[in-house]
Amino acid sequence: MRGQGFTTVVSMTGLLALWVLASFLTADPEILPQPWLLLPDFAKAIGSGELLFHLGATLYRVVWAFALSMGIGIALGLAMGRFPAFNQWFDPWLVIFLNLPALVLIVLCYLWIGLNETAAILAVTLNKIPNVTTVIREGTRALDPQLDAMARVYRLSWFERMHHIVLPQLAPFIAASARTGVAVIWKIVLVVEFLGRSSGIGFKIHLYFQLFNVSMVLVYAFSFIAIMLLIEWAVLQPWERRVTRWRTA
Amino acid sequence: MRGQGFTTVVSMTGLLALWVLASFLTADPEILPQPWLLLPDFAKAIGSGELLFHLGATLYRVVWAFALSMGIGIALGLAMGRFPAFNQWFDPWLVIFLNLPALVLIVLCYLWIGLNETAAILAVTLNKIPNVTTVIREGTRALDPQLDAMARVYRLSWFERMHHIVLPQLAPFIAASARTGVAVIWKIVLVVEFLGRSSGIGFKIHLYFQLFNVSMVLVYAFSFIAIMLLIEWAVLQPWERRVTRWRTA
Amino acid sequence: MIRIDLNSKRFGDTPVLGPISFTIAPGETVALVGPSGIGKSTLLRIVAGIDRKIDGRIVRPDGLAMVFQEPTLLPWRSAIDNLRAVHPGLSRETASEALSQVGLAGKEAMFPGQLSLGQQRRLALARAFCGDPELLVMDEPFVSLDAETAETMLALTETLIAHHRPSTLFVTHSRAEAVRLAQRILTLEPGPQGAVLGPEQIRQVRTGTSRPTGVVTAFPKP
Amino acid sequence: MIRIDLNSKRFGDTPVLGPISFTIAPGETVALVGPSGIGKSTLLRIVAGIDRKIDGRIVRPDGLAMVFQEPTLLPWRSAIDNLRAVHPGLSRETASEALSQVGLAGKEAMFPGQLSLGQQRRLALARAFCGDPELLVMDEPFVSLDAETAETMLALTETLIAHHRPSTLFVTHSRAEAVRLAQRILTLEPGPQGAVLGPEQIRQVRTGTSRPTGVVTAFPKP
Amino acid sequence: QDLPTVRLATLEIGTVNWELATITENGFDEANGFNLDITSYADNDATRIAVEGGEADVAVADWIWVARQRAAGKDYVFVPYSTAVGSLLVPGDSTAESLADLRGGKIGIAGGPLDKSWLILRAYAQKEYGFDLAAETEQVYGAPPLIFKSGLGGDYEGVVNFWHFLAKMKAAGMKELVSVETAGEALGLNTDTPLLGYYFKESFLEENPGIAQALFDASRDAKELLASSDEAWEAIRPQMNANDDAQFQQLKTDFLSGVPERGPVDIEAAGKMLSLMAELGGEELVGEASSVPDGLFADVK
Ligand SMILES: Nc1ncnc2c1ncn2[C@@H]1O[C@H](COP(=O)(O)OP(=O)(O)OP(=O)(O)O)[C@@H](O)[C@H]1O
Ligand SMILES: Nc1ncnc2c1ncn2[C@@H]1O[C@H](COP(=O)(O)OP(=O)(O)OP(=O)(O)O)[C@@H](O)[C@H]1O
Ligand SMILES: [Mg+2]
Ligand SMILES: [Mg+2]
Repeated sequence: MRGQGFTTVVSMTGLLALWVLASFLTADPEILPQPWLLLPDFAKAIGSGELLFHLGATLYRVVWAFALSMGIGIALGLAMGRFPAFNQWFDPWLVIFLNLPALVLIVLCYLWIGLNETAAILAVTLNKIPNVTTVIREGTRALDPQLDAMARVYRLSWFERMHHIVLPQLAPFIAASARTGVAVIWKIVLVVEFLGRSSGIGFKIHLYFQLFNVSMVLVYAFSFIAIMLLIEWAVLQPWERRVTRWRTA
Repeated sequence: MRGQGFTTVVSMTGLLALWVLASFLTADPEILPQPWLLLPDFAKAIGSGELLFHLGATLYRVVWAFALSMGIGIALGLAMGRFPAFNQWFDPWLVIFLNLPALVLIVLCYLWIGLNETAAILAVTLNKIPNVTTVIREGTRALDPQLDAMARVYRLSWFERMHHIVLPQLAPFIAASARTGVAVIWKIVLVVEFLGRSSGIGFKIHLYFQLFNVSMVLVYAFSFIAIMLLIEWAVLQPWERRVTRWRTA
Repeated sequence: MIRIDLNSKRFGDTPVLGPISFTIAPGETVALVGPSGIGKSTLLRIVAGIDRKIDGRIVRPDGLAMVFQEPTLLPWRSAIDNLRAVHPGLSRETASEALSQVGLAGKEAMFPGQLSLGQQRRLALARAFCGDPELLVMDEPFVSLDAETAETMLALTETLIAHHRPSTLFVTHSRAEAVRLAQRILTLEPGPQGAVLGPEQIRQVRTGTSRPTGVVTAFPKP
Repeated sequence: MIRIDLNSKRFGDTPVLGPISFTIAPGETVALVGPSGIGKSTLLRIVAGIDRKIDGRIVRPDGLAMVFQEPTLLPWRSAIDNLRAVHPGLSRETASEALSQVGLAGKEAMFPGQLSLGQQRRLALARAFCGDPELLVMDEPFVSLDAETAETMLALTETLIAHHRPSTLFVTHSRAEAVRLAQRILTLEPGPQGAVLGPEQIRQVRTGTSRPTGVVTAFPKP
Repeated sequence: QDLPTVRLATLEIGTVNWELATITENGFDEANGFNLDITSYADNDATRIAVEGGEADVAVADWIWVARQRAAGKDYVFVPYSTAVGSLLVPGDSTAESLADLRGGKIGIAGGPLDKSWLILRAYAQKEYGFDLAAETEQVYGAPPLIFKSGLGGDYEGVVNFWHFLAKMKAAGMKELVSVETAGEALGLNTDTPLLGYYFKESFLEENPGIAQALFDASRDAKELLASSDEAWEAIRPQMNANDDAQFQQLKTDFLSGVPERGPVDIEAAGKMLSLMAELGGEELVGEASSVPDGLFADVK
């Protein structure tokens, strides 16, 4: 644990050094400012309370969209992986929704529901569900039939089967789709926010991009990334360590 | 096989019916036109050769970005899943790049390399690699140590180990990241194209979107989706059937 | 009463089992023997209701316990949780007690991957014995065990059967085991349309209550 | 010459094997016996170089073949491909021949999941026998087989050993097997710091060339 | 005290905000009998979705786009706001003296092939020098900030961008080769025809009679104040994103020169403009608006 903390610090420092180098080579603070040049902007954004406000707005959307799309996506993925008939029916839908441009779904949601929080969250959720479904479906297809037979013989309830047999086997797939999930959600939230919200990191990033204020773009981007690193270390990795303990024991 | 074809046709018809219904309820062809209203626009876009030209441009980028990001992503994912030390070093980088807004990477690529094809493809690839890496890393961690022991005892070469032991186990993860991969790539290509390319589906969709020409937006979106459905049926599903034959035999 | 009335079982075009009919009375123990690959496990899976793609009819009670040919444990659950996941009513103490009966005392917290194969098999036995099954199905339950451990397990099985009197069907390659536990021995042998039953062997009726002596007492119940 | 010089092997804080030293001469066959869970498989994995987290020194040749306690096949490769994946030089014909030697003729195209457990174990045996190992390590190679099949496999093993004269170390719970195949029998028994070797049993030197009779001939080579 | 509320969706960084801020700060909205309620978005498209989705009553667009929408059946009505148009800039050290000198060069264009300034410049090149600008140069389309930045880096022989970026580029030493205004005049267009304006839904105007005139009056009040008062400029300077005085002055000058004459839109001139656009941009650009749709321009004086 100690060693790991140290590695992480060194590794992050390395990344920072890379940034400094790239920035030095670019030699144009308008394109890629040195990291320390962000500090005043960061202080300003924090000081004015803007950063926290927009971060809050974005996180609110991300959390909702994440919970909804993971929940629905896992359920659909399980169903499609388990029941080939169901899969045959909805497989084309999945491909279509998977490849429907985010823009189209977002605009339709806004126009149907209005430019409000519900539409924004729904748009992100709809964009993300097919991704989760696809990943979980693969995982479900790889479930061990022997353990299913065991569960059947001992007549485990649906809940027990999920808890003891299905979810542990899906853990790597769930972890993968949770990690990439947040990333995809976040990419879509940015579009959702610049297309129809007046708050959120995406809104600010787009604004500052249009002003070509790269430094502020980076300040906002890194605030979100910092939160994600925190979640990774405080939630995801401990969870993963716990559920994969049996592999390394 | 026959039954499946039938199901697919009925299922797609169902989706079409849903569209007709939604469009009927929306009652505004500017927001969601009836499917048949797209036909003249489609004919026009095909007739002028524009559709094929832009589809070609986008596919070119998607194929390149896909091949590059899958190749590099799988290699990185394997390395990070296999070697905990390597993982400890680069895990924070992964989280950061995973959550770096597409916009930031795209703009940096364009500004560094110029508004050209290389920059566009690189931007998409960089955006996608972390996703693939994350998924494959989970898969690699779930590899069966018993089979590794077997490979070691019988001194299989690196290539044989990959071919017979590692890749078959990673197949569900590769399938998942290929499917969601194209979807993510495509979402990013759209942004890349509207930010700095003069061709491609994303360029056109954005153009028509600015003109509020939903019908043309849909024509272009569905052309790409049609290609994806084709790839799904002609490439991905047969491949998947072949590599998972052992599960159902 | 358990009744098997199988016309045939085929995998794709290959017939594996031909016409097979037999019954098992409540409390009766039946051994199934036959060469490797003849179809014993297939028949057991049919009897247990795991494989339903058959041409035939099976009558069987609901309360079932099965020892698979491979341990089939949950690798992500500790030894004790492997019992408790399958028998939700089981208390920690009873589960611990069950583990020590199969010689796994002190290994409660170990994951199956940390156990030797013999230990895993005993864990699977404990799992089957923890319920109160009306039908007990076992596929080579005592292999991979040294003679002494096998003897303990056999004795334990005898006690369980004597106490709860489930109908029992088990596969073995060991004549000694078959003769010791079973009242009847069924043999699978090749037939023209897949394996069929050969002549049945009936063991002498048990002499009195030949309860096993010594360490093993009744298996703990939830 | 194979030389094992183990001081100790522990999993975390638990010592499993204590100080253990022995050698196996070229062409010599050694059986390893001991109760379930004592550490036989652990020792075998150490000898085979799979487990290197040990305090001790192992000298062993490179050319190794191993039969694991569980079949450890590639579920996604057909029976014949399971042989050819591991032995890239093996021709289709030789591989087929090897399959029929272990009684799997005609099952070339089947996936391991379509084979019975006994068939899978025989496939694993064929896989080990296909190479030309200097050291052959086997963990309970003949369980889950009926008497007749087991006899065929034993005879096959004898032939292989007689022909290629690998050093052989194998685990068994069956005295008969141990006595039949091995020149020396090592016993693992509990010690204060993990299992240690008990008194060694040396079998009478083989009488002449007691080559097995009948069906089994030399195992095909690539 | 029950003034009607006008909900206006605006691009937060749009120059229209300078006028809007002046309106609200000086109470020109209430003085003209309405309450202005401004919602900012990060993208132009967002403001249009807001109007279409009923979240706002007014947004800003060019009238050709509004005409296209109106011809397609939307009840949009246009109130003029600015004549500001772009120009084509060349690097400070460029030797080009006319569009003809750009032959074989690269031109960076913000927006896309249907950008109005670009279309007018193409027509101008055709008329004046007899060559197809699009065919004989290479165009690089990109997002305005990217064109701005790479243009400053000297990637292009010529740059067409939105006017506030142009102002900054001029402040950074690039020079104007030809303005769209000049080009328009040469093509016989009335350059007083305001290109940009507010657009309402007609239904909203019917519910609130006189509201178009009221907004127009407030807009004029703000423009007059800005034309005469430096303080008014200082008040909005924080939101102008000017990095230095040069940029600030350039932005101010360009903004003021884009203030149109007060009065109704000259329909005939507009018709001429539209037919030119239809010719150059084709149906892609103007849709079914082959002529100025009736009732497109609000009747404001
Ligand atoms: N990863 C591990 N962590 C902790 N203990 C372990 C681990 N692997 C094995 N053990 C312990 O080591 C001991 C020896 O295991 P091993 O598999 O070598 O036994 P064995 O002699 O082969 O038994 P069997 O005849 O049942 O196969 C067992 O008690 C087991 O619990
Ligand atoms: N899915 C399948 N597809 C085709 N054949 C199969 C399938 N499953 C089993 N078989 C065949 O059915 C036969 C019987 O298998 P089964 O596992 O019942 O044998 P068994 O009598 O239990 O053998 P063992 O003693 O080796 O465990 C085998 O020959 C096997 O190849
Ligand atoms: Mg079997
Ligand atoms: Mg063992």
